[in-house]
Amino acid sequence: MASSTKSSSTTSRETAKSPKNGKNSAADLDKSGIGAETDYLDLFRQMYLIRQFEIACGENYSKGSIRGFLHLYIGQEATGVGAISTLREDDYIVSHYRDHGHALARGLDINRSMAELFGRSTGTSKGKGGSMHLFDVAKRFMGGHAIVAGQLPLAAGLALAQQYNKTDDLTICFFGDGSTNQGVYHETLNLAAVWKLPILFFLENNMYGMGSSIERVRAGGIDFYPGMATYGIPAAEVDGMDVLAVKETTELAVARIRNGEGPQFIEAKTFRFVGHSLADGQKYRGQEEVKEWEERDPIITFPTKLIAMGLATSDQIAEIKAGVDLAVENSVKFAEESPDPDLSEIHTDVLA
Amino acid sequence: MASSTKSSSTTSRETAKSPKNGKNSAADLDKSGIGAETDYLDLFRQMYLIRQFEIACGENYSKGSIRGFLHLYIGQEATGVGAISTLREDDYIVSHYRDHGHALARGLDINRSMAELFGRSTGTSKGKGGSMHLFDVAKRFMGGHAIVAGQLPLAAGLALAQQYNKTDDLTICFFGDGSTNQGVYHETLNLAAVWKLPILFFLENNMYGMGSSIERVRAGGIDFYPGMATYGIPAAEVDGMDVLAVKETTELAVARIRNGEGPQFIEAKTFRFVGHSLADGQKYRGQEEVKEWEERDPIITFPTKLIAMGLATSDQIAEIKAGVDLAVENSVKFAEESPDPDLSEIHTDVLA
Amino acid sequence: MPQIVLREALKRGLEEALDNDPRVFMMGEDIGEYGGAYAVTDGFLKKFGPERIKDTPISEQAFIGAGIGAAAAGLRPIVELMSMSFALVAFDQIVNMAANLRYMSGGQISIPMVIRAPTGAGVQLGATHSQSFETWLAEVPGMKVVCPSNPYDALGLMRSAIKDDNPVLVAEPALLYGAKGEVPDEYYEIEIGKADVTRTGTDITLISYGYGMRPVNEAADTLAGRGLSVEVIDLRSLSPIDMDAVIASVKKTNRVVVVDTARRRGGIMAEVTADLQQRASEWLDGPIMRVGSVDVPWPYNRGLEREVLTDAADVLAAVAEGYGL
Amino acid sequence: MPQIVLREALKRGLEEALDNDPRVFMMGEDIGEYGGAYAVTDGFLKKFGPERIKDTPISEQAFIGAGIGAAAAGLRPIVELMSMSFALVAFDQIVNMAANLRYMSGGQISIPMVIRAPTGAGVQLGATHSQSFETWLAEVPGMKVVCPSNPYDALGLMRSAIKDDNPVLVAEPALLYGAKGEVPDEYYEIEIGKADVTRTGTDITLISYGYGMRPVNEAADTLAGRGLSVEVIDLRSLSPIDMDAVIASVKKTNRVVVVDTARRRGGIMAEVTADLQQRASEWLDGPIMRVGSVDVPWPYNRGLEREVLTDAADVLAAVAEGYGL
Ligand SMILES: Cc1ncc(C[n+]2csc(CCOP(=O)(O)OP(=O)(O)O)c2C)c(N)n1
Ligand SMILES: Cc1ncc(C[n+]2csc(CCOP(=O)(O)OP(=O)(O)O)c2C)c(N)n1
Ligand SMILES: [Mg+2]
Ligand SMILES: [Mg+2]
Repeated sequence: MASSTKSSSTTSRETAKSPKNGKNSAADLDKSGIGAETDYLDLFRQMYLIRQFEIACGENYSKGSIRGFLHLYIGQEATGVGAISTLREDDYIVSHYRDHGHALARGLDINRSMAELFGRSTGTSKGKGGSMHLFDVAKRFMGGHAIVAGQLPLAAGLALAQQYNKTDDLTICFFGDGSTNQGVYHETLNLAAVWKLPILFFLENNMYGMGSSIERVRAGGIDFYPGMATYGIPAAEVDGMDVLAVKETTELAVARIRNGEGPQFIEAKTFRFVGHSLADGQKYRGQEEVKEWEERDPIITFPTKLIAMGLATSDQIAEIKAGVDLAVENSVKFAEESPDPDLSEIHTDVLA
Repeated sequence: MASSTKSSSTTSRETAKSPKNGKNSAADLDKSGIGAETDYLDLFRQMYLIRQFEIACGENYSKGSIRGFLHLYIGQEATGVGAISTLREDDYIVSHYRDHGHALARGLDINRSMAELFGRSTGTSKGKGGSMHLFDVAKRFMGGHAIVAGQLPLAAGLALAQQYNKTDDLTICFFGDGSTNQGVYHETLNLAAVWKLPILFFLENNMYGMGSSIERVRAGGIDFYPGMATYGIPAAEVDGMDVLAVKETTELAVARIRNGEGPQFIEAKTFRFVGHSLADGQKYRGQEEVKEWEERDPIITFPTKLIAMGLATSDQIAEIKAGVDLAVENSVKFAEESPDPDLSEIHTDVLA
Repeated sequence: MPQIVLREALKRGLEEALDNDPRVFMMGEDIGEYGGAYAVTDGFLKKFGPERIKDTPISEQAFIGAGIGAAAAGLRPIVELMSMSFALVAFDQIVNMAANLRYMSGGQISIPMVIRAPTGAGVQLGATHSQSFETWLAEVPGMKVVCPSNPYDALGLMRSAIKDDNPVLVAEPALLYGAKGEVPDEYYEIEIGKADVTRTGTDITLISYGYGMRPVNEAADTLAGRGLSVEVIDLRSLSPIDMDAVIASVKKTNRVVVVDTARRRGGIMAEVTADLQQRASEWLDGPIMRVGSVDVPWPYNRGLEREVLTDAADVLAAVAEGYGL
Repeated sequence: MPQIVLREALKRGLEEALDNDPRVFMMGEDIGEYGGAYAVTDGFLKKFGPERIKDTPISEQAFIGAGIGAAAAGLRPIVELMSMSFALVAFDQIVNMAANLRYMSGGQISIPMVIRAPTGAGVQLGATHSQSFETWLAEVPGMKVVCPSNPYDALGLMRSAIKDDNPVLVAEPALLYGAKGEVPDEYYEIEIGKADVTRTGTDITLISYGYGMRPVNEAADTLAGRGLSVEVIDLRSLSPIDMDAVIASVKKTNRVVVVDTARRRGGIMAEVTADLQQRASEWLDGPIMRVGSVDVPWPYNRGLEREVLTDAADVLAAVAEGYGL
């Protein structure tokens, strides 16, 4: 199967084993070994679920039912869904404050996720964490972290435990372009490389860190993957709007890690269609740029492609949508109807 | 004039404008424009001064006259002397805890420097700073900093002020190979590059950070300068045992900075002949390695070369040595005879 | 007098300094094109240009440290931290460089820098984003810390902070950016280290600062309604602390409750309490009652957060428990 | 009982854990090939191999954070900081990850990790290297902090710290690594959160911990020589603090001096004082006297440093000033 993965100057040529034409050609979807096992409809379902969930979140933030900071994943669905679809049960996932998409892609209960955003006792963190701090340890979803780049060492430590225990499990760690300007990012890359940890560093480069475009805050241009040569970490770039490309590129990196080859790095070029958080007026960028990216919206392009390819019917798509719409509606209902945590909960969970 | 500067894959080919044969050929010392202005004997005098000063420090540490942590610069003299010889009065110098060499090369008073190590009121910091915290703001020597890599942002800020004031002054910041594993190092490189600050990042790569050889704590090998491409910072490597090579490479970088070309990076390969500090038993490395480097000891090789070249006589060298020996002896006497600070000094210098 | 909100007061102080002193410039994340996370610097980039309003990468260590360096070189940087919670990643620069440099250099270096940051809990940002590290930094010798509770003080303290030759941390209570208050057009400053007795009385002294003045003032009203004569002190400055004002008040009232909306344990009110009982024990009619938020990480849920956060009821309960009033 | 030095006691506790629990491993700068900056881990690399004795790069944020991650995954890491002063560069990881994670996740995560670090002034390392940040970290909910003053406690506390399912900071007074004391061969533990009444008396209570026990014991001897009956309490644990033991003592003696060799301002003794006077004011015959090192950055010069550092004379002066004894 072809992928839209571009090659990094260092190693991605090896990572992306069969680059054909730089575009995900629909024609060979069904011919590829990996593609053949892919549950295309489920990938769509997940992306659509995230989109609808996020839209519902936005609405309920406006209503005041969700509070604090709310960072939506709208536009980036293909990235998280493609990447997480390659993982096994025992792999760890670590995310940042823009975490709903990763959580849902990992299969966190939609009701309990929504309830967490509402701060309910039925929430994944019993209402103590909120939007930026989703956790589900049973699913090995290790947060939701709100200090930029602060989650990277945690991920390295989880991977260290996997290595120490001599498993072939791995940890995937998501972070944004802006996080690369935190020193701890560099410390962690080096540590992981020195110790050959089974970790996949997954950069979601959405071109902005809050109101700052990459060009304004980074000296090295908008590509991050070439710099991984400094750490000896194999790195690849991928089109983050193309769920199948993301999936394939991630599969290759994951295989290398399980094979004991140490940390890998993937940079997905993606875009958030909305503001950094719900408080963002987006004065710092023009709507043309947003429009351009919206034309590649995976929620629209992917089902269109599937239908064109004969891999799905519009009825199937409509059915999925209806199911998801209902689930999201129900999750809001569930959250609304769930009780707030008892005040005694203030004192629990401080110490083990 | 030829230099032993190797080229970095990225930009040092431009930085080192006339690489000839990779060895500093004595034959053309006198023909080069820069070389012609060089006060060779003074370079030797400075290196020898540092060496003798450091030996005296070690002795007085054993005696208990100097306390705390003492990090000697023995072996690295050519680096600091060569680099600092290129600077102007208004340029800032920022060092780390291995700072005596940089301080003396900058012309700090030897008596007051020794007195600081003795903790005397006549010391450069009135005895409050000690070995790791030498300062002489009149000489624009801005410390002496004991938290690994903590001094880099300070240097960037000094350079920022120079830029803000529209001068063509610059700041040179020294640091060790181990410091590159602190996140703040990367943050500062990027900040300096984004803002095109007039700063020279000067890495003294002595192959070890305390007891850790580079190979054990860094993924990317023993060369750091190639990684500067990530930040778009021109970088060069130089033989840190060769004072003239260091001088020339630094001159070129300094010229670029004054020309408004933004930050530059130099990596000098050097070696400390002694332990990390006076508490170090050096169990982590073999004496053969030390011996090998000692054969390139600039205190021995440089005067030999000068004499062979006819640029100095052995009488001149002997005279310099005698003068320095006396000065160092006197500095110890000065320190010994200086009073301790008055106890009331405890409360001064806390706030402005 | 004209009424403005605290955000505007801060803005006026900053703008004035930028207008009048070419050595003053600002740095911070998204203070320029974005206009500031809390809009304090909105419009500054346009007015003062990118050389003086510097958007930074998300590199708190580097840009706070760069502020220190620029200050050491004679400029007067004002650095914005997007949240006091993010001070943690730059603690080494603040403590070991900003605060220690002068002493270590035997007085050769001054760091005339302002670090400003929104602080405090109360808007459901959860454990990582609601912390009040000004209480730690107020313990560090070599720097000053102020925290205004109203627009008048915000402007007066900001002016003094910018003029000060030391590093000054200005902790801006995030919940108060929209709080209104009178601010005269005439120039004034507020001396750092001077508390404000905002209400005089003889029965009991309530002491707080910053957002804590809200529950304190509310409690004072209630107590006054019960016929008590309440004295209220706004510390305004956490380092140095105006213990003279505190002691003078206690000599009058003999009863005191100290109130913090940061966590109760440790912090600046433990210091005030410990110092006060040592220096004025003979003037005290009972224990100094210390009120603060519950000693747990900040929860997200609104009800839990409100319960954790100090409120007027907590102050009144302490008054009752300590003095039976 | 056999006498060993504190360094050996710590070493025994660590070695034992490495011997008995395969989930235990160590990380830190130069703990392996170099043998540890203070030689606590000397010989470990050879015995346990590089998978369990991990030399790290100079990346405190990354390796403390990695310890947190490994602990979250069920291992029991022991992480060495070469100096408590370097904790500053990793404060965000310690506070926001180690301490906050459990709460934010609604109790899903445990972090059974030990962070150990030499702490304190007294060997002329100057302002950057002599600080005692355990006093700040002892204020953070979600973690524990202990600080031994002798080999017996060092071993007993280390055992408990390693067995604890929470992040525990072990502050090791650098000046005491060579201090001797009796340590039995039989296994024992010391419960975290229990103070030790090391000397019983009825006239006055002296309270300290860690290196502070030196001046306290010296002062107690002097006072006893004057015929006073002195009670001495070693807190041993800074979080939680055993206030019950403190209050019980004060009920007997009615006089108390709290002593810290860290700086006086703020810190853990301000907390003890504030809490104690509130909970036991009726038992106190005078103010709680608080002794601590002078509130300035640590100077290098030996005489200055000694003058800044709390000593027995300071304790005696406080006893005299507060109680005329
Ligand atoms: C240490 C720290 N500094 C600043 C912030 C405030 N902040 C939150 S998100 C963000 C932008 C991060 O951008 P990026 O990493 O690109 O992620 P994205 O939001 O684009 O997904 C900033 C500055 C923070 N949370 N932590
Ligand atoms: C943040 C921090 N971590 C650890 C230390 C302890 N330490 C002091 S020097 C040093 C080694 C630094 O090596 P390098 O940067 O290569 O400089 P060199 O000593 O070789 O000149 C270490 C680990 C410190 N001072 N600061
Ligand atoms: Mg981004
Ligand atoms: Mg080195």
